[in-house]
Amino acid sequence: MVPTDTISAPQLYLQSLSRWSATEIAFWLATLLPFFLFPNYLSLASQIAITALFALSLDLILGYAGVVSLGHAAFFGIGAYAAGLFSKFVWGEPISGLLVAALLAGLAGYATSFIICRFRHLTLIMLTLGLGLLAFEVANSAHWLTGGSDGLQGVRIWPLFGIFKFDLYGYTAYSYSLAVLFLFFLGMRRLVHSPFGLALRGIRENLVRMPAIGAASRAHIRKAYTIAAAVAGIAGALLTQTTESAALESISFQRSADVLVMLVLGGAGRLYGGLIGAIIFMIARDQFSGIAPQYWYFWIGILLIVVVMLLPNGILGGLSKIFARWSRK
Amino acid sequence: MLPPVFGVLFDGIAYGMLLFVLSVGLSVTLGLMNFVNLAHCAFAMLGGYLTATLVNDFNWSFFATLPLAFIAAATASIAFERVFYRRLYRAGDLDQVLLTIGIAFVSVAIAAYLFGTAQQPIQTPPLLRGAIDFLGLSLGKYRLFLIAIALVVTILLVVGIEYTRFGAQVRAAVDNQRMAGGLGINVERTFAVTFALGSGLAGLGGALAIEIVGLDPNFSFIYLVYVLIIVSVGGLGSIAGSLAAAILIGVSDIAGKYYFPELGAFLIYLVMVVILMWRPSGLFGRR
Amino acid sequence: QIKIGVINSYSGQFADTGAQIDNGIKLYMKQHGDTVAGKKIEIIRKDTGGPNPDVAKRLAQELIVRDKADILAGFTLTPEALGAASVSEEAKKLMVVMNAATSIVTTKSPYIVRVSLTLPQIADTLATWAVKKGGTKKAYTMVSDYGPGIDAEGAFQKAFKEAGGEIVGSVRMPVANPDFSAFVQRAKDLNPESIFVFIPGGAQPAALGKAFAERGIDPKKVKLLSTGEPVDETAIKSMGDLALDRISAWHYDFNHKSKMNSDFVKAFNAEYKRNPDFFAVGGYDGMHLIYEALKKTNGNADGDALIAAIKGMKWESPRGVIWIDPETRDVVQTVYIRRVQKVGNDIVNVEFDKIENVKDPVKAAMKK
Amino acid sequence: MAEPLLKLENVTAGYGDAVVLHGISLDLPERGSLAVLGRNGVGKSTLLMTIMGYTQMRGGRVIWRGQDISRLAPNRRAVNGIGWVAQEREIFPSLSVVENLTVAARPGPWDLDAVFKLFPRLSERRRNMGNQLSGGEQQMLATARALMTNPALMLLDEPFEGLAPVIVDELIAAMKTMLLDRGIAIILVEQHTDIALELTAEAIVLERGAVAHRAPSAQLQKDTATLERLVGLRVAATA
Amino acid sequence: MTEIVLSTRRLDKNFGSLVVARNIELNLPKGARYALIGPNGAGKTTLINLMTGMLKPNAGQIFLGGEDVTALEPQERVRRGLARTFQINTLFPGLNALEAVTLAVCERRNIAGEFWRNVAVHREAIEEAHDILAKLRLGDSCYQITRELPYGRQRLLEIALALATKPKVLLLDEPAAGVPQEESGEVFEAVASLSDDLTLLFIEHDMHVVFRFASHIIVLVSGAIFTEGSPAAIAADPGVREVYLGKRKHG
Ligand SMILES: Nc1ncnc2c1ncn2[C@@H]1O[C@H](COP(=O)(O)OP(=O)(O)OP(=O)(O)O)[C@@H](O)[C@H]1O
Ligand SMILES: Nc1ncnc2c1ncn2[C@@H]1O[C@H](COP(=O)(O)OP(=O)(O)OP(=O)(O)O)[C@@H](O)[C@H]1O
Ligand SMILES: [Mg+2]
Ligand SMILES: [Mg+2]
Repeated sequence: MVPTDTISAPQLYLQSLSRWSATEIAFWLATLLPFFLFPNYLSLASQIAITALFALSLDLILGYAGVVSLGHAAFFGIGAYAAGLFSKFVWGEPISGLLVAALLAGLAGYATSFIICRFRHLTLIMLTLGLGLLAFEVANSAHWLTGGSDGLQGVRIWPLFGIFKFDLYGYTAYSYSLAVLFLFFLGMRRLVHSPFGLALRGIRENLVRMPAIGAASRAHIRKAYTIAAAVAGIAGALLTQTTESAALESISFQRSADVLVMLVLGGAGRLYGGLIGAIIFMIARDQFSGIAPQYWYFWIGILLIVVVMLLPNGILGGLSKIFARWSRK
Repeated sequence: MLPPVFGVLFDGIAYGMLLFVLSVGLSVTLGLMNFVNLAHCAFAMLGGYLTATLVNDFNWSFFATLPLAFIAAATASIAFERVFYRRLYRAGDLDQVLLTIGIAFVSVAIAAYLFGTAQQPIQTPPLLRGAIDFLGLSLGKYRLFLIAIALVVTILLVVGIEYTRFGAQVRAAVDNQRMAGGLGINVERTFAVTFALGSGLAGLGGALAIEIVGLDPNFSFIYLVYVLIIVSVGGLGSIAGSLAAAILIGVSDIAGKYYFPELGAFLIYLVMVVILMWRPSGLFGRR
Repeated sequence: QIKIGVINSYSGQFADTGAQIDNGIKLYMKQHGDTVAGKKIEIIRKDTGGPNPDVAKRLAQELIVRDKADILAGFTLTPEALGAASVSEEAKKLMVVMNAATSIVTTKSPYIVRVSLTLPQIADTLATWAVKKGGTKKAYTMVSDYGPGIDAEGAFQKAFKEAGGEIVGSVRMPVANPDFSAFVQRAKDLNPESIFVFIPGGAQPAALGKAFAERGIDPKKVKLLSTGEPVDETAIKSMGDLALDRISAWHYDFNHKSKMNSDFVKAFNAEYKRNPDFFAVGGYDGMHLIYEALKKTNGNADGDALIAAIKGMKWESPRGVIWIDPETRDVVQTVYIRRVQKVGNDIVNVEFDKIENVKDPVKAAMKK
Repeated sequence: MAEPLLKLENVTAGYGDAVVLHGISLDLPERGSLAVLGRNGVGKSTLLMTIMGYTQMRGGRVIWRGQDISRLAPNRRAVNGIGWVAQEREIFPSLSVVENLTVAARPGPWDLDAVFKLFPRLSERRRNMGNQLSGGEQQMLATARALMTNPALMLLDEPFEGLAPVIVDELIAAMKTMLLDRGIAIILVEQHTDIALELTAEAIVLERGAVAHRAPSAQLQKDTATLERLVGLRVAATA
Repeated sequence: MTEIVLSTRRLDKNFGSLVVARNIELNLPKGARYALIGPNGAGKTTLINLMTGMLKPNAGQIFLGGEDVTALEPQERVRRGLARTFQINTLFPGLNALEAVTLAVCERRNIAGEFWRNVAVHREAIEEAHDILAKLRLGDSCYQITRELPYGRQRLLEIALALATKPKVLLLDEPAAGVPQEESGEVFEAVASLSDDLTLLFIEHDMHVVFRFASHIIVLVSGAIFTEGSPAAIAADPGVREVYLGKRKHG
């Protein structure tokens, strides 16, 4: 317990919430292991990193602001196509491609945020789902631009910084994705412990009370939604750049649903929830489908069921509860 | 001769009824019980496979399999309710999502293992095949059959749930389990019964749907979106709302495809988005 | 030892296609042993879960980098093939497309060879046949609104007009579309002589067929033309009599009359308790191609050597004689015109005309 | 001596790992009445919830008419005759007033007519949904709803909170009849010591989850020193 | 006469056929201590909802410091100095008291949109929040998660949240319900002592509290103002006795 007799105790307390723990540092060091231990798995690792970034962006709105979205892939897809088209029609330099993708996805997020911020619960879920599906249909019917269901052709990405080619082994892809992920994770971590992060939690906990303390919750939600959309766009762009392909699937309901499942599996409302969820889900899928390509979802299903039954609130939520109980004893 | 608009209307309503039979069970579990049961279509699939197997391999009459589809799905759901669902009534929606998606995944794999990945065609009885001619419109017999079933189900449910003490107990238990228990309502039993009812209806819907949408292991997921649309547009907790939503969505979808085919794929989603923005709690929603 | 990495949709909406390709592969290996030119053949299966080029690309990379695969194969869907194409090019590995039917696929890497079909091959042939021999000059087209559908629509309309026919209208239908009554009604309103249909296999063909019947479109009066999927085995089974008299152009049906095919069907049935379809035959022929090429190169799995070996290769497949066009590395085959008929108690597709040595018309046109 | 209606033997209970009640023992005779007093957070509500079965029992037993009900599910306890009015009212928002009342009603002298007579205001608002009621109306509804189950024992957690003084008067009168004529026992948690002691025969004062004092109500009413010490109330000054 | 900080003009509101506000004219002078009493369901809470913008009136206007705020969103009114508490706890169950009040302070200081800095750097805001909590004797439970606070503490947190917006006018909806009488006195004193300029309007059914703290009492019956006056006048009014106070001795 924090001592309460000195004046700065509350400040200290709040500060202590955002201190880096040893586990966290160990986690990030562990993300470097694939380079040494599993060099054959780097492309998988890079797709995990990308998915983790995507899940992180969903966590911002879902875990923190309580805005459940089943259409988040729309922004992922916008980012993916933006990066692809940019490389096709402007140039293939990756970093600028990321920025363009972030900008476009952010704009789309900003535009839709005006709708999103007015609804809650099932209505909100269904609206995001509807908007996501509409985005999918738009991309499908804009065949001339997107290549429709065959995917976008002609994506060519230049070497990163003009030096590092995106190689078959995925060295560049993983280094690049991991670096971007880490950067945005740092940003997210900041945000979560900022006054804005507190406001988002307030919105999640009780939307009705927010106006009564003078909070413009809709503006907060819009802001969070826009940020989340931009980050999702970056994740999409990373996928396009590291695989030199962009397809309708990047915008699909399935992707929205998958990322939601991963986030919830890891533990929504926790910084590492999305990351852990993406890692476990994708590795499990890779391993299970390696064993039985036709029945891997049986095992994934079992995994989900077991996690919910044993560790409610996701893996991290469940673990932290167990840990709290254990440490109290 | 009636002008084509009546044909469109009829087709739309009939299509709506298909959506309705598929979703009415969810309207019970999600709408009344507030349980986000994304495995809904897995129970529907169970009913579907039962019917397909009995009809194809054992030469049962299609009609005779329908009650069985209901009973089988209801029974299975009671087992699931005991083992899994019950522990999550109080948990957040997200945990429910995770569990039920997990169950849906498993159901897909099991169906693929048992029945293979191919489509399961069934031959409906001659009584339901073809169309009858009515003032120049050809009305599909199977569609008429669907409409009839949907109406019967709606009436039974509305009377049985919305206007009885049982219905009120379900809603009370959903609103506040602790208090409901504290007043002596057997929350567990109430939920189990409701759940079985919802899943049974799903099973029935699955059996009825094969004729129109076919059946393969992926059934658990393919129609989930439609089903969610109907329930949310209708308004949580309202069976009549689901019926209205199904008709509305069905008619606007068919009319849209007939008059503006370019908008075909968009329309159903557009209608949903517009309705939900206009009435956030759905057509007949009370919450 | 030679490793073949098979990339397919084994799960999700297209799971059945993956399963059938796989059955074809397994049957071939069962019949011909798992050793060729002294090398043991090992199959590594990977699931894309659907039309995901990014996943397909990663799987291809992993197959080559991690599993040291020598040959890539499978590819139900065009996006999968397109995703993996660049990997095959970069790694110089033979890539055998066992289904993906969009024309351009083989142009994406010099190491790609296709043994299945191209959609234009079918649609173009059918259109020309319909005008010249089928006795219809006015057609309406109905296709699913996605890549292959648009391809099929384009090929059919072009060839139909070139042959002197007229397209009276067309509609593209959403890919996920449980109810066709509105689209059928539209077609009926125009009263066309014939209707061309392309929709993917699965649940839709039967639904569409029933919608035709309900709207009172009689295949005896209005010719219902299509590729093979809308009249595939399950669709016909579920439609029953309603399917009678529908006409289709396709490269394979389990009812094809030949000794080779009846043996194949019998063996397939014994093994998998179902009939083979064009996916299965794609897998089967793909394996044949790989086996024969390896025999020629004497077990050398180098991409360039294999590609040289397959060019112009010709063999008898259950669907008849097929060969690989050395210029395009695409399949050249016979397209059969079939009609749904009652044979005994069964309702099946019966071949009544055929056009031999059909090449992919799109690439042929590009060359001109 | 006759079997007590309710008996708590050395009950220790709490939420999860947090133990709130420590070794509480009490008994309540048939038709008895007990006031539970104490400052904020001493565990008064927790005591009622423990009797209902909503907390984790760590030790001790709850005995109802001679039977150990420590492991009985809450709804069984309710059916056996314990009625509960929760502190936060917990009205069912998606049920109308009438549905709220009838949803768990059991036959007995308290029926719709009787509770509407007690709270005419509810009868005027009978078609409103639970969440469309004023705070006081919800309080009335919570009490009325528990009455409709016709319990043998009512657990009342601050039932007067938010009620207009006139209604408080009526409710007090009703409770007196309840106790005297209808033979319903009550356990009353109340901040208003004077009302609580006026209504009940016996009183306990809780302090940090344990019984700090026990006395007949009438006696405690006069014992201002103890009240001031344990409840912190300057009774003389304010009354 | 002192300055009027909050007033309503001919305010009307009805739910269907039920009239809950009928032509309400209310004037709160600066620094006033007004009590609003009336039978259950008279429309007191509704009146607060109207004034704070949580409900839209059918007719009439609301003025805050001379400005017509009828069309303003609730949070805008809060920012102009009109705060309230809720009769039925409306808190942030998953935040602890310190976080909740800090959030309110940050909102007031316009720093709640800041996402690039840690909250902990805003020392003044945090200390202000902690001071408010300490004044309401919530100092030691301020790290406890709201959900697990006993009801009485939660009532206090209601007030703390309202205070954190530094209101000019504070509308309290039964703040003392569930708080022991003696403590409720302290609460009122704490609130009142914050500033002489703070204008208070409180709804309360506990007549001890009302008569002890109110300088002026408004009686609302069936959505209309029944009468108003000094505590003594109200206590003696037979009409008020009949509809509201009853026979018991009060004050
Ligand atoms: N859900 C909960 N989880 C953990 N602790 C809780 C929970 N609810 C209450 N407590 C703790 O239990 C203790 C007793 O609370 P309780 O609500 O029984 O007090 P009370 O005497 O009824 O107070 P009040 O007069 O404010 O209603 C408090 O310390 C409180 O923090
Ligand atoms: N949304 C609503 N729809 C219909 N009637 C409502 C709604 N909200 C409140 N009411 C009714 O309006 C009336 C006034 O309610 P209000 O909450 O203002 O009363 P109050 O004076 O605060 O009473 P109390 O002292 O019990 O808190 C009540 O009779 C209530 O039933
Ligand atoms: Mg309490
Ligand atoms: Mg009120």
